[in-house]
Amino acid sequence: MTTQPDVQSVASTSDYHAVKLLRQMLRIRRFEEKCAELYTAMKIRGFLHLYVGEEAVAVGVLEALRPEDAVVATYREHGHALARGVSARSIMAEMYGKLEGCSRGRGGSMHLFDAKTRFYGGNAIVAGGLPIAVGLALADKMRGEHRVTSCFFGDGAVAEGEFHECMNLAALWKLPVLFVCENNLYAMGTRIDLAQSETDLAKKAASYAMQSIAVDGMDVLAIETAAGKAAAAVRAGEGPVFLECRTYRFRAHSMYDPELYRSESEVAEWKKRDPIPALAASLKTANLAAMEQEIASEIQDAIAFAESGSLEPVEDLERFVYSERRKA
Amino acid sequence: MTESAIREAIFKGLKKIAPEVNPGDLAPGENLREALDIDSFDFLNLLIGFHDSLGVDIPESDYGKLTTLDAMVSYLSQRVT
Amino acid sequence: MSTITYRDAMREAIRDALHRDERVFLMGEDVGRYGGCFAVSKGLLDEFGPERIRDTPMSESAFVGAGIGAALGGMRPIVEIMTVNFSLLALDQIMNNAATFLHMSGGQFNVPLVIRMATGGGRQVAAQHSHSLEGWYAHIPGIRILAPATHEDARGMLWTALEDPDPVLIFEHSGLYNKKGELPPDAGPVDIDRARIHRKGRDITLIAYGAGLWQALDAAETLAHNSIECEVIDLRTLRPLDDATFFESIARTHRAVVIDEGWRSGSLSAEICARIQEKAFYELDAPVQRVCSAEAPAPYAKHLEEASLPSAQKIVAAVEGIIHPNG
Amino acid sequence: MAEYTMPSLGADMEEGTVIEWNIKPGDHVRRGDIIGVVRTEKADVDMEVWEDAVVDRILAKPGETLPVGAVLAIFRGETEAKQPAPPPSEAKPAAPEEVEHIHASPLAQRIAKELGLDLNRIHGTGPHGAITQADVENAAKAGEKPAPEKAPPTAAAEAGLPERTAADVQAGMRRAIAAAMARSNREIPHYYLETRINMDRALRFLEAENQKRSVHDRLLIAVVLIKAVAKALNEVPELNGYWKDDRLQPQESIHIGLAISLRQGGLVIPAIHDADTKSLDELMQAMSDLITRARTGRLRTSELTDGTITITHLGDLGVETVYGVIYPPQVALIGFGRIIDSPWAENGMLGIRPVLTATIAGDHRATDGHRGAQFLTTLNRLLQEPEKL
Repeated sequence: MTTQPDVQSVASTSDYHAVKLLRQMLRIRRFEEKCAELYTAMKIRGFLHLYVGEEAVAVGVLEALRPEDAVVATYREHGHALARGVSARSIMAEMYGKLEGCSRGRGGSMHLFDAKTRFYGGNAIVAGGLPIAVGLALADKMRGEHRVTSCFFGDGAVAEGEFHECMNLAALWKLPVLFVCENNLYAMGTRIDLAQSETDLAKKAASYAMQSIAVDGMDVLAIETAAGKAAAAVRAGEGPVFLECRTYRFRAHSMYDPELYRSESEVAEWKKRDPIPALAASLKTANLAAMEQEIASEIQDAIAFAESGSLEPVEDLERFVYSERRKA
Repeated sequence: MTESAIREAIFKGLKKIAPEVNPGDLAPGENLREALDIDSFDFLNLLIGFHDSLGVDIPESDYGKLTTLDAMVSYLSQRVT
Repeated sequence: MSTITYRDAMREAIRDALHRDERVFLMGEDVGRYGGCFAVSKGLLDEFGPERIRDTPMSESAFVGAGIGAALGGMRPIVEIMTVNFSLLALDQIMNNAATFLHMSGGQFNVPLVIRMATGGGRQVAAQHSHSLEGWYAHIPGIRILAPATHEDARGMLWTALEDPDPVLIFEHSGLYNKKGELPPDAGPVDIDRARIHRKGRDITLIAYGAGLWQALDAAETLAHNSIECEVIDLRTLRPLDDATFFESIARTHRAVVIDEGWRSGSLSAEICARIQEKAFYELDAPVQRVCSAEAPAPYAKHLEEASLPSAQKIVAAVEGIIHPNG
Repeated sequence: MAEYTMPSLGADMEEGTVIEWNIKPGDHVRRGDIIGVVRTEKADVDMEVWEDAVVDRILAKPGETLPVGAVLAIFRGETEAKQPAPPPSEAKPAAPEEVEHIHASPLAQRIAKELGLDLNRIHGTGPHGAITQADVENAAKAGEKPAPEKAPPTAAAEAGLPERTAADVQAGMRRAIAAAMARSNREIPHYYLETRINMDRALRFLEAENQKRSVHDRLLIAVVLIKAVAKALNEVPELNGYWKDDRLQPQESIHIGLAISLRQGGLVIPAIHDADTKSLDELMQAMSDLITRARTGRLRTSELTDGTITITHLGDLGVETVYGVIYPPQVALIGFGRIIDSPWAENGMLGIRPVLTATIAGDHRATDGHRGAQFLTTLNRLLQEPEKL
């Protein structure tokens, strides 16, 4: 078991692949920025938690997973959904509360669901998703499926009882779960050293007799490599793996957050390690302008799709409270 | 007092105790009490009516002579002054 | 007919389900080696092995959530929470995940999960172990709540619940496990949508569930001696409530008493009374009365506990109060 | 007190001139009545009243021109006029504004509405005097007729439901009687006894008495029978009372219910109060008053629900023997058939006598046949000495 980031980024990744990662991160970044704008224009309402700054984690980890794998995320989930393959259209329509949204407009930003990509939603209860992921992995194990259930959560979840219960149960039953902790140093407004006795989360997770790795959450290539190894171990039945991604969010916790709990300089310091320009710099061949154009038009299309979307008929309010056919 | 006036007085009395009945359709020989579903209290009121309108006083012993419309007409016409 | 205990009937239901469908498995604290806190799952570990009879750590939120996840993953788990008292630790998973997934996902994800738990007091185990909270759970749209009172239901409800694509919570009153009853050898799955009229009567309707059913039947027996005929209804399902059955009954009897071991305020009986006055108001010749638990934490001392719980005597008194209001 | 003001009868109308009133103080007006005429620029327009009320005072005199909203007359609430006992005196204190809430079970309210019965006139036996189903059924059975025309509109009218037709009243009454009879049969174990009474002396006594009276005061045989029953009950008090809470509750006062059939069908059983203390003339007066008011629907509730025993005198309509069904909670019912000239043996001689068949239906929980027989023999004895009644 180790304590510092020891996984070097693999220099020889082909530029083509790196461009793909870059494009995915940039796509998420622009999407999130547009969401902030739309929120101020009151097109998106309710709670909105943006992923700006942490894109490398979702892109790196999800790149390492396979279509048959499962994803359980949190309310800061736009990046994960986009990286997993949920369409920008259906996500935007969902935030517009439209029927064409990936949850029929019922979930909103915090509860995106997509059966095709086994995206088991955002969960707005901190650590609420961990037991679900454990269960999905339990089912895979009992059915002999060689699939990985990835479970994303923040450093805040580490303080929840469910974290400890799930880590123990997953390790005890050697369940195929990839626990991905996006440690962005803040549980909403509480810095990690004000919440955790042991702030080295990888070390903490190791105490559950589980493989535990920490990686630079701002290095998409490093994350992809680490996640790849971890997923392979999980898929091979070696039991759960804990992957701590040390990252940072450049924007507020949510739209209401005055960010009194951290200094401008700290934010500025972390921005220097922004994963997107870092990767772009190493890719001379990337045509950033064209990439930006494509992304902008995808986002514009998503907005048009959302704007023209329909509202779910009020008569359907109680549909799906219970199933419509009685036999499972 | 003419017979038709007496008949008129009888009809008026019958109408008072059996409003929903049309005395006109009564067969002359029909038993009034059965036809009109009249009990002794109604019958007494009928006699009180004749006493007030025709000035005729009918003792109980004569009740038997007043069973049908014709009998009533002839009985009253003999006694009306 | 064979005479068996309520516990045996429930064990038989679990065994039958495990045999019928390999997706079915039982998970909970001490359900395996210990044989179940109430010995419901005794012998199942030897018969089906540790993969399908899974003892869990004391992590209610984790293993109930895992049950939800496994159901999402294609299994048909039976999660046993030892008693409703410990279910409070898993209430977030039940309410915010199990009950909500299908609706919030716009109909994409079903949670075909069954959670069983013991409920109710009456065994002097004091405040933290004597709760009767099925009324709370019956408040949550998205899950079904069952209360098997009879051996037939203890034997028959589980399979129907497992076949249901939505989460089903089964509340077994702890006082019933030792109760003996008759069960035909071929007893099998039963309906879980309808209430059942256990005893016909013309003067007053007694609406009960779980252990309350047997108290209502005792009360009806006593009242019959002074020519008061009670109609006794076993709700069987607490959500959705089969209110048509008790509306129809009240249309005949024009009086009702609701028996509910929950605390009176905001209880299931309060919901039943509200529906009666909404839908059967002009059938009522007297206000609906309720026999509930006293609104206090369950006391240890026997005489206090008896004073706080519903009973046949209290039901008789309530009925007398309605039939002969002026004494 | 409600003020009737100059109505605004057009968007542009500012004032109007009272042309005429067709009401005067003390009049009862019903919603929708036209109470006068007012002249506006455009036309003479009727003044309509919007709720039932009683005219208290008229302020505006015909010919006066007043602005819209000016007070023209004062009305007082309808409820005031409803007080049964106190005669409506002119110097009335202000009528209580809203009708006091009647405590009646929803079921009772429903049945009362169906039968067109006025809850104000029904005596409640439920908790805190609330009116229950049984109270309404008894009232219906006892013939509480639908509130007569002048009375405040029934709840149905107020609720905008279609006015109740005679058929509705009939059906409602039929239902109420059926319910009471069914309950009676179900709950009361009846025993029946019968005896034949020589009415010769009673009839001759009646004829002698009637010769002393004008036809207006003429007595019917029924009152002789009522008096005899009342006197007989003094000797057999167990038959005069109620079966309640599983025990016989004999009553001191003897209120004899008379089963009076109504022309359009249905039955009412008003009671003659304290029949044992009334003279034959008082009984005749009471009976004819009850029958008259029964047939015009103006019986008071109290008269309909406190009979302690009931007499049914269907013999009057040609039936020889009458077996009745007891009206709960009473414990006995006396039936009188028609008086028929029949063969009668007396000290060895056979003759023709006017014979009446009297029956008694008794509640076996309250009394046994022995009491019933004792009553009939006493009745027979009393009718042989009519002058002593």
